Amino acid sequence: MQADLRAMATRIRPGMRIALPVDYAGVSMAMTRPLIEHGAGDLDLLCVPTGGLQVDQLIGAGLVRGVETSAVSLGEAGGAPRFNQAVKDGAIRLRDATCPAIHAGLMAAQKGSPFMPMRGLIGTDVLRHRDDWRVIDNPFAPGGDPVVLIPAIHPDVAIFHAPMADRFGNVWIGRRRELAAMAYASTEALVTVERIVEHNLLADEMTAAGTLPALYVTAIAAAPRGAWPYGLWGEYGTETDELIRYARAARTEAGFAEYMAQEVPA
Amino acid sequence: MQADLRAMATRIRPGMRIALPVDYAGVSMAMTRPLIEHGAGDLDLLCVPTGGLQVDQLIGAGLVRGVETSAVSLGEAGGAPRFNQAVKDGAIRLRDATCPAIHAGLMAAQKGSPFMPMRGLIGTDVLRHRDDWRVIDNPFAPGGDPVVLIPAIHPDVAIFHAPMADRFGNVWIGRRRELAAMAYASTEALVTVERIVEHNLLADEMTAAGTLPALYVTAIAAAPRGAWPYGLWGEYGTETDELIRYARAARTEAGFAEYMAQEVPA
Amino acid sequence: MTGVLPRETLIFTIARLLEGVRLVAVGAASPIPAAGSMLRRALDEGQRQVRLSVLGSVEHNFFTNGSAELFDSAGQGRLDAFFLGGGQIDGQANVNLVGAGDYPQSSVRWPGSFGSAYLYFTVPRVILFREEHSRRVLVEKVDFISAPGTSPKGVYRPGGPVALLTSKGLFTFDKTRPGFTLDSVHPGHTPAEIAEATGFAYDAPAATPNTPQPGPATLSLLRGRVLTELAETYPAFAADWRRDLAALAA
Amino acid sequence: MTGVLPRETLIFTIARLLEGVRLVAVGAASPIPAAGSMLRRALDEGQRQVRLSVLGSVEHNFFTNGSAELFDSAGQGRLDAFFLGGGQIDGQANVNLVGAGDYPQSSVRWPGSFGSAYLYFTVPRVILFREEHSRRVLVEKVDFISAPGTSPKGVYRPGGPVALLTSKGLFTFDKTRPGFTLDSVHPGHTPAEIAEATGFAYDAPAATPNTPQPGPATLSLLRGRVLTELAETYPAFAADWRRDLAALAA
Repeated sequence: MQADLRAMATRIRPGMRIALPVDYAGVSMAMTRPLIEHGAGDLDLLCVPTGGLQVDQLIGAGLVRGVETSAVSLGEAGGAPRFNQAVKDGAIRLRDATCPAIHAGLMAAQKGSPFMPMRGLIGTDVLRHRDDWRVIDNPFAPGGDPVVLIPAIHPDVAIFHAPMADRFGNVWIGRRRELAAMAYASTEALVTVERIVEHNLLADEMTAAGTLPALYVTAIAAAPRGAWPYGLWGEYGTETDELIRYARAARTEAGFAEYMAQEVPA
Repeated sequence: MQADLRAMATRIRPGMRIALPVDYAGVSMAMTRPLIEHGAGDLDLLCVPTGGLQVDQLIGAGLVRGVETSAVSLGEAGGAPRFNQAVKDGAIRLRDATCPAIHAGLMAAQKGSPFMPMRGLIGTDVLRHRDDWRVIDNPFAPGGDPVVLIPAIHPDVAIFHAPMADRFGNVWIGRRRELAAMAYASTEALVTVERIVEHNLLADEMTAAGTLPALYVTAIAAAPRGAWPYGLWGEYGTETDELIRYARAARTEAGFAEYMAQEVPA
Repeated sequence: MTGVLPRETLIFTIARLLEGVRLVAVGAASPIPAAGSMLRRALDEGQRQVRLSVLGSVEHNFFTNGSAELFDSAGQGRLDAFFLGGGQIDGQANVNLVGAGDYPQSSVRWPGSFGSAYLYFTVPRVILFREEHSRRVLVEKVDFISAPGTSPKGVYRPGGPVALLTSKGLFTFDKTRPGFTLDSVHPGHTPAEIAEATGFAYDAPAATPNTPQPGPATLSLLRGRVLTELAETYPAFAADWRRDLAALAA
Repeated sequence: MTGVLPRETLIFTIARLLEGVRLVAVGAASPIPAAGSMLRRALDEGQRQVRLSVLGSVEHNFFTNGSAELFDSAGQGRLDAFFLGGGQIDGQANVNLVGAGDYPQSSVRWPGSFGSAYLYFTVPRVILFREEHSRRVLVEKVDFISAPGTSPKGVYRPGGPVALLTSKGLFTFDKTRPGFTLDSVHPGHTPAEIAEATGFAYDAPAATPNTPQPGPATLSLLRGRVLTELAETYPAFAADWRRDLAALAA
């Protein structure tokens, strides 16, 4: 395990709220084992806006107190076994959401606003189980018109994987703007990348367009194929067979432990 | 005057609400004279978030009924003469705003939300003169905590200038994301560009990162140096001398008319 | 009508339901809705532009503002049609994507509501698509409402369900009643079989027609251009389809 | 102290006011605040990172999310310091950027409030900077409040004014009173002259000290690295400054 990944993991303290991206946006799978080795627990995970393998593994490792998410699954490989087990056991505090509500909460934090309004949700059991959301009458409508307010979500740390960073701390996130949204809303952002380049990504407008400025980035480490077995857009595809292998293994706690004890291919 | 610019201008109908960008983001000055020649008046201009030469010229040409803006000026060339005169004469309905309030109103439209909350503003005369804004007590605070709600801003048309578009209707806006915000919020977007390229801007992740998809773009025309005398980021600088020349000429109605009658250099 | 595969009937039906759309979005791992949307696009070529976004796909995703842009486009009224499945769907078109049994400790947990609690409200034409047609899926009342089929007066609701398509038949949804009406039965199935497999009450005409089948021109578009386009994103599904076509020809 | 230009005193004062900042933003056409920020950055090098964003500049603007990002960064608590001018500034630190006389038909119209009605509330260290020190600018009461100097209890207000710097002197602002206190007088000016030119009441110590001047090391940093950096964005201002330095040396 790389020393710099291990060092990044030590920034996580018990009880923190951690934002993690959707499987196709750039999951820093390279950070999963360092996080588990570091062992800071009682984490509240925020899935932006859904979770997968990394969330399942952190739950399986016993580090997770709560999950706020619009869904957790392994995609084509089926349900997320450690998550599903934890739900059945009542072992994690679950905050079921819907994708745009998570985006709205992060946007509120990005804007420094206490909340964001959002259409939809009225009459759902998603809303009924969220005592942290509010419904008000739209003050701009003549009467009635209930609208849901989503409070700002302020994660302590965002963790994600991207194609490249420069040595000035800028990270190229391309059109995956949710990675920027996570970083804006979070106090810290820990980023792994395929490669670190020498030239300043902000120096020309073409690369600058897809760049998250260093202002929002706490630490960066190179981790080639760091999203594996997930793919990274524009770089490599998802290895679905490996997801299936995990899904089978992790049906039991013992199978999960055995899987996690295996070395990760470089 | 180019036929395609003239054709784009005919999409504007009297009474429309038109969103125009800040001077450094990409002003389609190339559209100004076609808009004036087309002559659709009673326009409500929305400056995103401030206005300059184009706004001043449309006001001078008598096409403007109202202006919502955080400021109007010619920057280093000083005050905007036709705007300032119209304000003194009470000839336009003025809605003074502050930059993030205009961004908030557009964001509400982008999200399909009826409004966005915004910090600040309490106790300002900006707020006092906006009967279209509301103040509520933050429902997430134990008591008090007034917060301003900005209603969604839905322009009919956004007009701006960008470095390039492809022949599939996608427009490269780089890191000037306010141009995307304008287009998302508006029913139509009319775009002039320095050049139209043959390859699909969405085909590789590097150009895609700064691209506004064709979904939001109604019409595109090539207009080399189309921001002149303003500059276009990454392409050419502002010709301040020309702004000064305009500022002097437009001090009077007659001087404005004389200036506008002159040919624009190609 | 022989010579048409069951999946081709489904794809054609989806294309019919999408008539007139400008922008349709398809969730990840949804080959049949994607194929139906591609067929619609092919049928409308030259007359109107149909845009298609497949979530999670790099190839068929023209969004450039992260995963929020789909929801934003719905909020802007630009997204005309979307598909929803559901672990449970009930007779009021309520959809449950969360789990069976008591919440939160569901006895069976599904992934979660995804964007349904928003898109069902904002997208004018939501097509409920679930191949499994059983009393396990089509229930009297869902255990958890991820998204409700209808909303009371005064609730902002420009969107909602228009139809429910399964492997056995097609229902339309009437939001005023509210409830489903059996619209047609796919070849090889019967109204009685559908009644047996459906856990909720629905209206049905005295004689339920068969689900329309694609004509030769449409079929050739489907097996040519659409199958080729689909294969880029769903190679496994496309290979299956080609295998079935080979068997049909044999 | 001879050998220091008036503008160098202003730049050095701004650098002093910025002690400890992580991110400072400077409006367009603000060479002195920009130079002060660049001097702060140079002084802190190796100890802490000072980031500087000059609005409207391509060179000195590291934002990549359009013109909203500055305001967002303030809302996130990342922006420590900002500068505001004002057509009028009053004794309660209210700022008017809109116009003189009745609103909206102002007798003199200035550009408008820009981001002041937000940034004055959210940026912890707002420095009021206006070179003109006259009763026309520093008034008893502004005609239009673009942004108020203080807010009642209960209003969200992490930010606000800390100082007012003019060509004649430096005031600090006490939000509890609220009001300004004359902190120092620039070389070549006197407390009496300031009293004469100020339209609002303020506190002043019995003996007002002179504004501190940069020492030789700071001066060399200022005339070397800072002047060079500044010239990229403000060539005209830098040329003026160089001319004044040449005259000083002559």
